[in-house]
Amino acid sequence: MLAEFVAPKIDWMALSPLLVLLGGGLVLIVVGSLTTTWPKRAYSTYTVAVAVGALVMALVQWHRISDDGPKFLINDALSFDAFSMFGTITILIAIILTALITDDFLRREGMDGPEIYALYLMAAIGGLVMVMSNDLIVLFLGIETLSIALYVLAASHRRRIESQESGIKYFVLGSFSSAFFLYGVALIYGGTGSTNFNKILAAFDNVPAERKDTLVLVGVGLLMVGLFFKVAAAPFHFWTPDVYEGAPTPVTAFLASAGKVAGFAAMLRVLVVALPTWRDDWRPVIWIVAVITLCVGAILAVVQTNVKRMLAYSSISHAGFILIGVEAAGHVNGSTGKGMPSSMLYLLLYTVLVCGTFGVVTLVGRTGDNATYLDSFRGLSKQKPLLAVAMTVFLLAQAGVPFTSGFVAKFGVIRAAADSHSYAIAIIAMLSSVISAFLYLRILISVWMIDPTAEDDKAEAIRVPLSSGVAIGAAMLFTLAVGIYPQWLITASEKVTQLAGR
Amino acid sequence: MNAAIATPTTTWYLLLAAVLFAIGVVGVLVRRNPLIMFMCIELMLNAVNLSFVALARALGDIGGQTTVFFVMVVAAAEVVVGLGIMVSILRKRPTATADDLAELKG
Amino acid sequence: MELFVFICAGIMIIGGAVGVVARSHPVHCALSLVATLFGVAVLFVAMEAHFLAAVQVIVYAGAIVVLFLFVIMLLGIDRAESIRIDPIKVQRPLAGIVGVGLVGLIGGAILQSRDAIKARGDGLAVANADNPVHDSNIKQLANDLFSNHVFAFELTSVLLVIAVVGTVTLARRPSKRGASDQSEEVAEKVAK
Amino acid sequence: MIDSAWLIPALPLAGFLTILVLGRKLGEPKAGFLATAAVAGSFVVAAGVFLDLMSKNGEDRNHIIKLFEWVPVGSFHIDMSFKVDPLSITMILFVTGIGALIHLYAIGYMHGDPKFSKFFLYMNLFVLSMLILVMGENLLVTFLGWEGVGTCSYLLVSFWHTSESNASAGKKAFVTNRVGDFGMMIAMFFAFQYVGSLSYDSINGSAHAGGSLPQTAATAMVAMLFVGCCGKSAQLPLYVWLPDAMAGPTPVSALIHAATMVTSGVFLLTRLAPLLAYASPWIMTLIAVIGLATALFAATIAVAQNDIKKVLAYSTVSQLGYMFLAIGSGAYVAAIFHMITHAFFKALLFLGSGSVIHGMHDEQDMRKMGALRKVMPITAGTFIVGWLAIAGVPPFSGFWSKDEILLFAFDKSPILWAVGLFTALLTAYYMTRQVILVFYGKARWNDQAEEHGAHGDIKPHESPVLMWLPLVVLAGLAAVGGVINLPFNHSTEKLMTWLEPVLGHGSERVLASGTEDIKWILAGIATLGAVVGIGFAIAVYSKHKVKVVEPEIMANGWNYDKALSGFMGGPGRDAFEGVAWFDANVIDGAVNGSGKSVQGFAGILRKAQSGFLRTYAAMIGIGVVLLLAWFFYRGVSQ
Amino acid sequence: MNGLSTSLAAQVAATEPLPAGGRFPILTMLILVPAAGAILVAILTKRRPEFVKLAAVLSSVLTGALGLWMLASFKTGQAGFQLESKHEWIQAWGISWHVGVDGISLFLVVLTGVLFPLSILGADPHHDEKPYLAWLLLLEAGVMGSFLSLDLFLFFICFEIVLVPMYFLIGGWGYDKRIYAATKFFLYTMFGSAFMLVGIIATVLIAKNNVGHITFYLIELADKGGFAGSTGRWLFFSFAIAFAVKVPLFPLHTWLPDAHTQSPTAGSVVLAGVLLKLGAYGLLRFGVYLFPSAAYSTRAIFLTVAVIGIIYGAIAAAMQKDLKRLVAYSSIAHLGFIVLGAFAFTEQSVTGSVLQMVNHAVSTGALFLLVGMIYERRHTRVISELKGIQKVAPIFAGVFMLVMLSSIGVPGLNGFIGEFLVLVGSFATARWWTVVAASGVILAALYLLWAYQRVFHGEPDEANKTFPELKIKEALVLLPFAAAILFVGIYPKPMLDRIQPSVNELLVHVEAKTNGDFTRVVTPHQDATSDEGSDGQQGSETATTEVKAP
Repeated sequence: MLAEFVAPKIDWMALSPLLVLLGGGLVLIVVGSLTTTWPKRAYSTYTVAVAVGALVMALVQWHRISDDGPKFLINDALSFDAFSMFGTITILIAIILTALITDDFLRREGMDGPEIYALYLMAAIGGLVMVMSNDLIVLFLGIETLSIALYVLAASHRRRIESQESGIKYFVLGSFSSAFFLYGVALIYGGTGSTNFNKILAAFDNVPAERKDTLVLVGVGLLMVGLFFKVAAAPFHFWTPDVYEGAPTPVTAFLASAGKVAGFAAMLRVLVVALPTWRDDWRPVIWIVAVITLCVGAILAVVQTNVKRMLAYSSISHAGFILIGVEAAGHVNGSTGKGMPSSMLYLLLYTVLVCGTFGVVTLVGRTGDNATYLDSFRGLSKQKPLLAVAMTVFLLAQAGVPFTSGFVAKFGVIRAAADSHSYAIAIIAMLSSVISAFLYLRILISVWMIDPTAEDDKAEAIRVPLSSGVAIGAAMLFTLAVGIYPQWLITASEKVTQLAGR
Repeated sequence: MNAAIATPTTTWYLLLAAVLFAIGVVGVLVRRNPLIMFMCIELMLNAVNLSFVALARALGDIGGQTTVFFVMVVAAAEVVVGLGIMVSILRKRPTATADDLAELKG
Repeated sequence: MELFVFICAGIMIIGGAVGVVARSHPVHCALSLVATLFGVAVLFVAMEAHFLAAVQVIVYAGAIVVLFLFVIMLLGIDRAESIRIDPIKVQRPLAGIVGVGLVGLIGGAILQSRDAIKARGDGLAVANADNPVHDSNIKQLANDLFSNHVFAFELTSVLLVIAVVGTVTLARRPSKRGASDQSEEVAEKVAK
Repeated sequence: MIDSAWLIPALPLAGFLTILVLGRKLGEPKAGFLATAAVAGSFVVAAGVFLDLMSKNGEDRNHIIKLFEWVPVGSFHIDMSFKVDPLSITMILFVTGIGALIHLYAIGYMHGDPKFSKFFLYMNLFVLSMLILVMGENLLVTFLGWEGVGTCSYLLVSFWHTSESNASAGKKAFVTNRVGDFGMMIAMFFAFQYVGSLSYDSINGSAHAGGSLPQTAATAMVAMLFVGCCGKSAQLPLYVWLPDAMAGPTPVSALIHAATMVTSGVFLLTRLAPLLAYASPWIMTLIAVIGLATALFAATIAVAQNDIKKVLAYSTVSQLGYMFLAIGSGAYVAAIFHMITHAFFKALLFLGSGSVIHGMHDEQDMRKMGALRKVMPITAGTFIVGWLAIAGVPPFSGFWSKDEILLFAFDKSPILWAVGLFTALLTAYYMTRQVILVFYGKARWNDQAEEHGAHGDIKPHESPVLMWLPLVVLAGLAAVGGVINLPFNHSTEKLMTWLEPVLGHGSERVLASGTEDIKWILAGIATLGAVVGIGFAIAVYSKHKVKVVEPEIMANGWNYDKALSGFMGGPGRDAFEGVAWFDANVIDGAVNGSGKSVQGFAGILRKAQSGFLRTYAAMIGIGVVLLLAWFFYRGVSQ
Repeated sequence: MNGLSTSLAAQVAATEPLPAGGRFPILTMLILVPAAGAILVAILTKRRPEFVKLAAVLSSVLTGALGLWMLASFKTGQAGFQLESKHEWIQAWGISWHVGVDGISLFLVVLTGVLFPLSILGADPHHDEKPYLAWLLLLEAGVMGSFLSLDLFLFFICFEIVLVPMYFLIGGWGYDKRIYAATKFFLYTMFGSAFMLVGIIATVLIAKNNVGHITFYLIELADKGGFAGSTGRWLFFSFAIAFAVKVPLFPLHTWLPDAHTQSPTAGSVVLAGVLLKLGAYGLLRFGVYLFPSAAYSTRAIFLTVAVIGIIYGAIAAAMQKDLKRLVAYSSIAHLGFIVLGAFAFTEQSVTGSVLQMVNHAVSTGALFLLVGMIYERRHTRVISELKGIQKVAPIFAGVFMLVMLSSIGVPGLNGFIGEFLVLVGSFATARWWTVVAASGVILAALYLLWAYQRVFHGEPDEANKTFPELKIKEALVLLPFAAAILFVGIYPKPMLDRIQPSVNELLVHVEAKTNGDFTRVVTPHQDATSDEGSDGQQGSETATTEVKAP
């Protein structure tokens, strides 16, 4: 006897950002591999166009959600709500900026071709799935889609042995942590009977509040390992400095932006949407991990000499900040707190910042992508004053200086923490940001205050190509504009609490 | 032999999976050949698969098996890419162990 | 009967796994892996997951392990690794602690919640009682795959595309234009 | 005329401003004359005001001129107000009078100095400050003048600043005075807290039992005020700056460090006489004892000095001690009386010594002088008048004032009187010594010329008319100054009558009847003491009948100054260095250390970031175990 | 009585509706004009440096003029905030652009407006003038914003943004250890504000219960916040740490000597002149005003630390070998007086404290300018390498003397008025602290005169023989300082009349919020002395003559 097969209904419109990316990516792969090399900038222009298309669709969906309200898609596999669209938009912005930075980089390094861009687009699909997922399996597949693309991207600079090394490290550790994640999924599945968020949530609906399940709890722990790894939270951060340093710089930007956004969105979704029943169990973990992450990121950055590595540690420290938002979200049942909006806002602002920062580092890296040491930045203010200004803005924003988006971001999470009376972590975070300010200052010292030596003058001149210039300039303007007038973004971010099904 | 005792329950399978998983983890930690490390990860994935199937049976839910199917696809994709990366780096330095890949540190 | 199968397969699995971890020669490791994979497949069969058992043998034992062996041969890294001592001294004790800890904690959790799993399974059985499914394993699987997990299924296609594109990217030789070739540098580093 | 009393400070101010702007253009000697004219103008106005006041009843002689509100904050109002009453006009008259004379003298004395006009700039500023000091209606205005004169003193002492010792002397004067100012400020704080006002009238008005000012607070106030006076009026233990301050030009020594500024402490305490009367009696005794101790102490030092100005400087300290003895004995009028006579004769002596120095081409060592009466007769003559006055030889002014003080001291305690008398004897002795060394005996200036060949050819000469004219005037005043308060009967005690309304209750001249009866006997003893002192000095220095006794320790001022600077340069400085070290190494060290410790910690942490894949995996593994342990614990502990 | 009338006036002012929107927003422009100037300077071409300089000077002068205009439109005798303007900014977080000025901030704003053009004109950066000017103008905007804002958020971001230009000024145009100093300055200050940010947010969120909605509006929070007990103390401390670092209070002061010494002249002037005031001002405006009971109950700590700072700063100053460092340590001592006054909680002491903020800016600013001029001439600031300058440059020495005397606190000059008011007020409530603090005046004379002696007195050696005299341009820059030193010293009434009502209201506020723990000190004879007619306490018929100042 054959059970009646019910084909799920699919709201294609709601999937449109995903579909645009998929279509664009496939076209790029097919056409790109069939034709000879495209003209200069064509690949990146195409990628940007696709991403912009997806972005437009996402914005349309955003408004649609505002009007029609959130819902689930495809047998509850995905949730279609403001949260997922906010994440989608963030990831798409990351794609656009990264593609612009990548353009000249690839030609400079003699690696031009459609593959990298195709991988960006495909990875973005993984990211989008992660932010939209409403099922642990879908989430796992999203993670893998993103991760596998990132492994390849990290290793894609064939001439730099560091790139290969970072690829292999990322790959082994990534798979390792994915296995933990997956085991967590299995245990949760065992404890709740499903991998779907709605069902996981419902599984303990009728059970008394104090009734927990060790299996599920351990599963949650394993799940968190995978997510912590993804967002580079200590002590699961060890891959980050090595991979950030080794990967081609634009890829690092992608890793730090899209990768982090997707990871955190997934973490928020899992913890806040699927596992609020156990929030008293996972919140202390987030607390302690956030503290360790903040400290590790800030302290280890102090002794670095490679700017990419410094920024890697700084991204760890930023992860700590976002974890504060997650922690705050764990104080209330459901999504009503300030935690989710502040984290998502932080992610959006950080995405633009980090893309801009690595954009500058890409240019300073010069041919070979190796001149990313502090000394390489000497004389930047003399050679390319505007680039130096942009770098300054980005770094100050990362340090959380007012009138930049970075301050708004930090303010948001600190506010969320204070709102849930987590003053201790707020203070710790601010103090760690003092330590990490030192690292930004060190870069600024190289940029502005140390005169270049004769040897530095002999080094290859820094070029600022159009596409990178556009990306960096746009990121800088965004950073400042949001810093001065953040109202609209804050309002938008506060909508992310309207989750599907709640 | 008492039949009641003789039938292995889900717990047995799960424990077996847990042991397999732990062996995989230990393998990743102690082996220096990246290929073998990767094999150990495959062990971990298999442990998960085993758990899934056992749980699916216990719960009477086919979803666990479906999941295993996806895990296999992921494993296959990972192997392809992972071996690709390993080939590309090991081709240049065939004797390299995981410990030799330590240019990036600090 | 099931006990016998379980014990045999269990020995095979654990033995294979220990082999992967403990054998010094990569080829031996790969072969041990096959043993484990077979053992798992056997248990799949024991748990009536026939389709998965088949796939396990075909994909894992067949394709993946072959791929491993292929790479080992291709790169010529088929020499034994000295596993007597570990250059990183703390590594093995650490691995031991982690391994024991994992088994202990996860095993403990499993033992703690074995009743819960049972209850959960009973609960689900009750829930599905009015719509009993007696399809064959493959049909059930297919039904589930294309209804509840259709999105995930489609997603796997993206995953595979990425795998393809990724390997292509990795395989592509860097073009000569643009940057000066740094292979000499690389060679130097390797020589070091 | 009283209404135009604001002109009194305004004229020196105008002089100051004019010289400030046009000083260099005016040059020598116009700037000097301008400055002199400004001060003389003040004197004329003051004389007019004085006559105006005289014409009024005793009760109406208190007049307040309010210029503007100075520091008004809430309930606390301090006006820039001047008080014109018998006390202040007395002070004004002698300040401007002597000031004008000294200005005139300075035109001659400063002849040829490259900073001629700047000197008069400072001098006018000084007179302005001094006038503010004495005219102030409240403590704060007085304090303005108080600090103003201190600053001018600093500027003028280090006038020839290229010499390190002059610069140090100026600094020493200022800093020591600051110690006194500290006391003065505390006294003002007390006044504000308990009286709510700093005006003299308010303070004196509340200084009675049952007023808002408790007696303890009043006592504390007086004590703190006295600390201020010790600084300004060079009493023990803060006298150290005054001998050094002689490094300034001699007119400065005469005006500031003899006649006016240093006496302002006496003025201040007199001004607050009702407060002093209200305070616990022990504080008065303390003032008397410290005053007398200073007098004796300085006199012993003066005996052994060789610098012509140092002798006068220690003499000044000694005489100031007398004045405080008077205050402490309740003899405010006597204090003011002695202040005035002292101003006459000490200014005279300083100017005379300046004339000698001028004539000797800046030689100040008395051992290199001698027999100068022949070459500088006017100077010698006037100096001798001054000597007689200070030595207390009747009928010169010093006799009358000193006698009055000793009388009151006797009234308070015969011991005070005895010591005072001995000091008077010493005074007569060392002043005689000075006169003999400078003007009599053998002319020793040629010895030096021979020693040094043509190089040190010194030809002493009489000073120009601009310099000796003031000498003559002052000599006249020093001779007859005593007439303002002759103790024959109430009508001859003009100063007493004049000041009585100011001093208020509790400051009337009340002597025990026994004392009143023997006052002429005491006066006779005092005269005898002076004669003995003079005679002994002649025996030692002129007739050489007695061996010269000038112990080293007395020449060094009982090593007090040395010990003090030894302490400041030694342990004091070490303590300061210690604080600086503490700051640089402990406090800043902690800051830098925390930075370093972060780096050190990072150095340890980064060891985990070894680059080895397996280490990272192990870290993940440990993380997993810890995480699972937590969740397991949560699971089983439910 | 006076207090009553001022608080009445405050009520009248408060009930007055805000003037119609048509009024020119002076305060907003005070912030925006320098900011716009900074942007203008930044985008002008480097090839025409004269235009760049002109733009910078014009915008700073314009700001100064606006400041004076504000001073002119300020209504004397009113306690409340004036010239307020408010615009919605970040509604989602209850934040608005809300600026206003009262007696406490008034002169600090004027001072900022005047000090910047002077320091732009008075000191030469020697290289990269364009960014230098841009940073300076940005700094001005930040400082203005901090002084004017009535919104905690606005205040914080202005307070914090100030670090950036200052960091670049020190790091880019400073002396040999500039990078160390700049980094230390930045991190140390940021360390302090880390606590404050959390404190601000917590304040706002905790106050939500009492206020009813989220707002960062200072007055609303102060009136309705009701931060009692330990909550108030914790919040207060989070603010106080930031301000204590900025002031700086012992033992959080060590960034200051380095920053001052290594900073270019204009940076030092501004640092001493206005940046340090941010801390002191913040303590009053945001510490005491928001958390009166916490501030009052912990005053002993602040008094003690302030007094330690006075003595300690002076002693450390005396031992410095670098002239600029000496002045820097003297700042620590002077700021000690300011904090002492603020935490003595009397009308006189707090008024004196506010006045002293301005005075310190004038005298120390001028001292830094002078030290800068010495450095320009001699390329050293080491005291032992300078000698006998008074002989070759008497006017220069004279100006230095005047400024130094002001710094010592000689009556008749500005420094005295503030110091005296602080001490006289503090004596009533904090007697022993005041006694110790007053001994600081001795030390001030000691270290400054000693330094003066070593630098200016004596016979100039070879190196100092050619020390050039004060130039006309320099004299013109110093002239306003000298004028201010004299004017405030002789006639501080116009300033005191504007400061006092606001201070009084602050104290009334503290009294109302501390539930009887604190009562304002009422000095005896208040009525008698405030009534000018009855000066004569003796009962004698004292004649009084009013004379117009000649």
